[in-house]
Amino acid sequence: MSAVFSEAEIAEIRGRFPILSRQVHGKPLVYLDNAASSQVPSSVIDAMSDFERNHRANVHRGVHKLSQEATEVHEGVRDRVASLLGAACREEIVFARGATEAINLVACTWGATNLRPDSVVLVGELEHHANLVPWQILSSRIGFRIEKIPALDDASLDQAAYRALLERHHPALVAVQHVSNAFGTVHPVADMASAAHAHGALILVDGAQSVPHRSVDVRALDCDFLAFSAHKMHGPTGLGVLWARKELLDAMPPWQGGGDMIDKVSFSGTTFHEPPWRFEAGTPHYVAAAGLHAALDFLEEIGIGRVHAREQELLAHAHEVLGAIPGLRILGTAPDKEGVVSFVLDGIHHYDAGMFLDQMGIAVRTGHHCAQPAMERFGVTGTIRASFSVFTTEEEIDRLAAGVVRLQRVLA
Amino acid sequence: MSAVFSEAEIAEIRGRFPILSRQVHGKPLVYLDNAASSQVPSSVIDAMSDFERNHRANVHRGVHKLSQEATEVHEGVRDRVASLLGAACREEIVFARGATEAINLVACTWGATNLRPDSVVLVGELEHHANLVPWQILSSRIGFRIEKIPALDDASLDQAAYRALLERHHPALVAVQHVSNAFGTVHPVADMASAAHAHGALILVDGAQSVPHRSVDVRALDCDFLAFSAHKMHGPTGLGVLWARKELLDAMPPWQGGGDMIDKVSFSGTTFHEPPWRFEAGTPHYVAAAGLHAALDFLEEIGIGRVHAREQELLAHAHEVLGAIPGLRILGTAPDKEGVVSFVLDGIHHYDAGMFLDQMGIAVRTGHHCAQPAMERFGVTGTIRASFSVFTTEEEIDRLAAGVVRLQRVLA
Amino acid sequence: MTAIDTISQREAEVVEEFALFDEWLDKYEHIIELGKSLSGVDPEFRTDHWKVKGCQSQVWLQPGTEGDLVVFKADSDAAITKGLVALMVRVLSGQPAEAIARAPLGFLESIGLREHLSPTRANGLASMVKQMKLYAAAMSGRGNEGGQDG
Amino acid sequence: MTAIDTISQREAEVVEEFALFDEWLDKYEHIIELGKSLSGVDPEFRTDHWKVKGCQSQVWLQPGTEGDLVVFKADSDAAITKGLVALMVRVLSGQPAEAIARAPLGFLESIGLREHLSPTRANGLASMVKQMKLYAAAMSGRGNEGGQDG
Ligand SMILES: Cc1ncc(COP(=O)(O)O)c(C=O)c1O
Ligand SMILES: Cc1ncc(COP(=O)(O)O)c(C=O)c1O
Repeated sequence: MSAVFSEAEIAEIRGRFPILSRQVHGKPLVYLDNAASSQVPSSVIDAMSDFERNHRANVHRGVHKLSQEATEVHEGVRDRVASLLGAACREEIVFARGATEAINLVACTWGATNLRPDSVVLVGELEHHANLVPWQILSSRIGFRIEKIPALDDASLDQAAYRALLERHHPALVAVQHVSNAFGTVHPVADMASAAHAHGALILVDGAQSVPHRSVDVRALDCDFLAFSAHKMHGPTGLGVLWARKELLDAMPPWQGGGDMIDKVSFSGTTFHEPPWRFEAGTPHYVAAAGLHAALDFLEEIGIGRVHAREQELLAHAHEVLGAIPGLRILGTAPDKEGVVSFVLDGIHHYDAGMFLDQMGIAVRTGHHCAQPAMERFGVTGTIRASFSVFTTEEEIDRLAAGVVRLQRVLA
Repeated sequence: MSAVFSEAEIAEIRGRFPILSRQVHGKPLVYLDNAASSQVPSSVIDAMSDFERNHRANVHRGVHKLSQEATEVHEGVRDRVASLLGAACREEIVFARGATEAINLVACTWGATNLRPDSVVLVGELEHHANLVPWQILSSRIGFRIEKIPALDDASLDQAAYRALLERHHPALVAVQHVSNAFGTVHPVADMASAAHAHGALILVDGAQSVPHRSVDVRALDCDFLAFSAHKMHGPTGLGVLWARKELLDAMPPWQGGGDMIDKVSFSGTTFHEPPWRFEAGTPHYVAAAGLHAALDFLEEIGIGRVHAREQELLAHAHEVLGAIPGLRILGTAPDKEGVVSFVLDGIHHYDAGMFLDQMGIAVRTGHHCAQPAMERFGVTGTIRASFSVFTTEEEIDRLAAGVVRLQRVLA
Repeated sequence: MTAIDTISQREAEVVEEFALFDEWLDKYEHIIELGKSLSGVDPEFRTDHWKVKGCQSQVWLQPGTEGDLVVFKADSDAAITKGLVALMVRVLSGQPAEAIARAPLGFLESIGLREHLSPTRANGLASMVKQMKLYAAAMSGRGNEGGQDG
Repeated sequence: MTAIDTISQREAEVVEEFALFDEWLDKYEHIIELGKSLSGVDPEFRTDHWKVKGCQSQVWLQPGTEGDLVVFKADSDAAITKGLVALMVRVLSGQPAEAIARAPLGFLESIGLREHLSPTRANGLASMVKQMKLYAAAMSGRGNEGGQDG
């Protein structure tokens, strides 16, 4: 059925994910909430357990063997992330708690030093709250203006309006998602980046929903900042990445203070370490490094290109079967999408739908998906969202469709 | 030998920690770096693996079963931490990346709104950088003064000087550690808190080295803020706790923006969630919650009182055998200490000592222990630090002592 | 003075009623039916101020008194939530304030809906019950002063 | 023009010398001995400016030239680090800039000290080697202009 994988390959991939053998309410789990948190293959779980069992120790400056080993795992994954993203050097990779913290870091360092009361920041209308609220909080301190890049009816961003906003405001920064978590739209961030640069703006790309699903090269995008979370790419929770151009990081003041981010500390004055460590205060979540190594192994072995291609097949199938259901309306119909289908049902609250699907063993996300302005744009309080993974099957999507039809009978 | 545990009990406890069967450079590991990161019993590793295998899903607002289960684990551990600390309610517990982030949170929220250019913050001379640098960074923005609470020669804090500082400066805040990570000193924080309050100051207690080793009750201490890290108490990395009095949290503005910390978001204005969620932006490290549950089970089963009593035995033994070595000087000789022994060797660099001990399979920490002002106070660039756990044995301490004597022969 | 039918009598009634259903689908259909019979809140209560926090679906709660008794009206935009809300109103409305404040509400457990009372549940039933008990406590504190705008 | 003894010849010499030791203790004792023979840096180079970053022990590095060759002096406050530093100086000092910049330095692997070259190592030997190569590259860029203050 798939042109990317054989049945046997799909079965083999599914076999790596222990959670897929779970039953929920007596039915086999259909996990379609991958955009919220992806699942982990055994190799990732085992890598972290093995690390805890054999190598656990606090990293950096420890002379003893365990600390050396842990440091090598931790700093080693920085190299791998750097090459995954096509970064110029490993020092461009800053670890944070997640995409959210990564974006807050940019706001509180680059933003706090470069934005002025008369600055303008352009923010996409579909952004996850993680890429809007940090700018609002900073704006309440500094006083700059936030202008919205409006979305069109297909949940793409209005590129003409974007260019007009650049012309009119000469913004200092454009903060935009690569892929919409609410609707799946892939935005043309490379084009948006060159337009931003042509108008003297920097561009921050929220890659939380792109890096796990397609090859993302920061040089090809030519962006300035990129953020994402490991837990959405078959990796550990509590770990995220900020990539930023070296020149920018070098000029950014520290944010959080503590261990590891300093050079010399005294009561009379403190100097700070080089990037990226300047931005990594405190004991890092070093066990996660072992997990991220294994997650990257998994993605490399499967191939991110094949992950993407497979998810495109699933997306097409989902649009077909869900799109055929009367009373179901898909939000997000732009041509370029990742594996996310968001929909509403006539006369049925998304919460009720989610509850019913759950009883059928089908895990979807319902509600505003941390993108309330995007919901408002489409005049809804929330949607029902199915989001796919490389292990998702057409049968699972069919079960979702059948579940929707069944719940419509009861609820509509 | 121990009055707290039988030999069999000690063996049984050690058997729970897989890493203790590791060999390092062909010798059985002697892990004496517990203050940097503690080790984890199998139950903690298994709890997290099991969670990943069976319950992993993003928490909060998810309608489906996995998300419900994950949320119950995650929010459930908040209840347990609240009762561990004697908090007034679960809403007083804020999760952060670690003690470091917890302290930075206080600086960037309470500090940023309550400190003025003419304010004074008292900071202990022995603080970990995590409890000094955040105040320095904030001070560079606001301009308040940081005054040092000086340490005495036994690495206790000068209580007379502290009271004089309170009198003279009427500080807004006292930031002080409960237990020194560099020297093990237990500071009289309950007394210091009542003195602080009598002078109108709030007090933040860095509990990173106390909560894992003794019973800490925030009401008994009568402090205002308390921070600690899970990875130092047999728990997961990447998770820390801020406890703060409800009234304080209620009045604190948000810090990081993103998912989960909001009430309503729109481009025209955003309102925020109640504490503690207001301070927990982004997907939390929810897998860690499963690990922290298991770590608390472990500590409850052994009993924190017995952990403390056992570590006191080890401390006494270490002072005895190390104190008897010519050319070895213990720094930190206050009567009330936790299980930490820091020392310097005449004519021998701590780095060389650490390297030699590592070759003998003995893991100690060497260097400044993220407490450079404390090192400066004692005129050293660093020390050799052995820190104990409930699983440490007298034999291991004897191996350390023998190793020191041996390395002195080569290096002195 | 006690109500003719106590909270626990009402709970027992609900438990008996739900005993008919083996299947989750039947149970939820029944819950949804119950919701349809809910009278809803008066228009001036359908505002943010009277909304219960922490629900993915919206819930409005209108407290009031009738003589010595506390009465509730409620509404929700989601069918299942509305049914659950109707159940709570049916059991608690028209009872003395002290009884409401003290009610253990074990019936949700008996009919297999205990999970809905979890504070982590996205429907926020737990928040609603807490809110109902707070209103009841406030009313009992005020004795017989009555008044609709608690 | 090539040096009489090349870097790889010097490396081979070191490897041969260390082949004598089976025991880590003997090896480290030898390293410490080597450190004792290090002449140290001139007083004006024993400052923060000439310190190599990223070491738990302190390392000072003094670059210079003699004719076409790059020469190094170095020092450390820790005995093992000083020995390692002495090894590096012995192999690299007095060699042409291009040769230093290109040297693969495989000998540390052969004598079982490769781990010390890891950038995560607290002694910062990796930083020192990087610094030596940077100086060499800078000197070769300047051709024969010479000068002590790199
Ligand atoms: C006394 C003290 N405070 C704060 C910290 C910082 O903890 P973390 O690095 O886990 O954030 C430590 C850890 O070394 C510590 O010992
Ligand atoms: C587009 C987008 N941005 C940012 C985030 C925030 O990621 P995290 O919650 O892992 O910090 C998410 C996660 O939901 C997302 O989908």
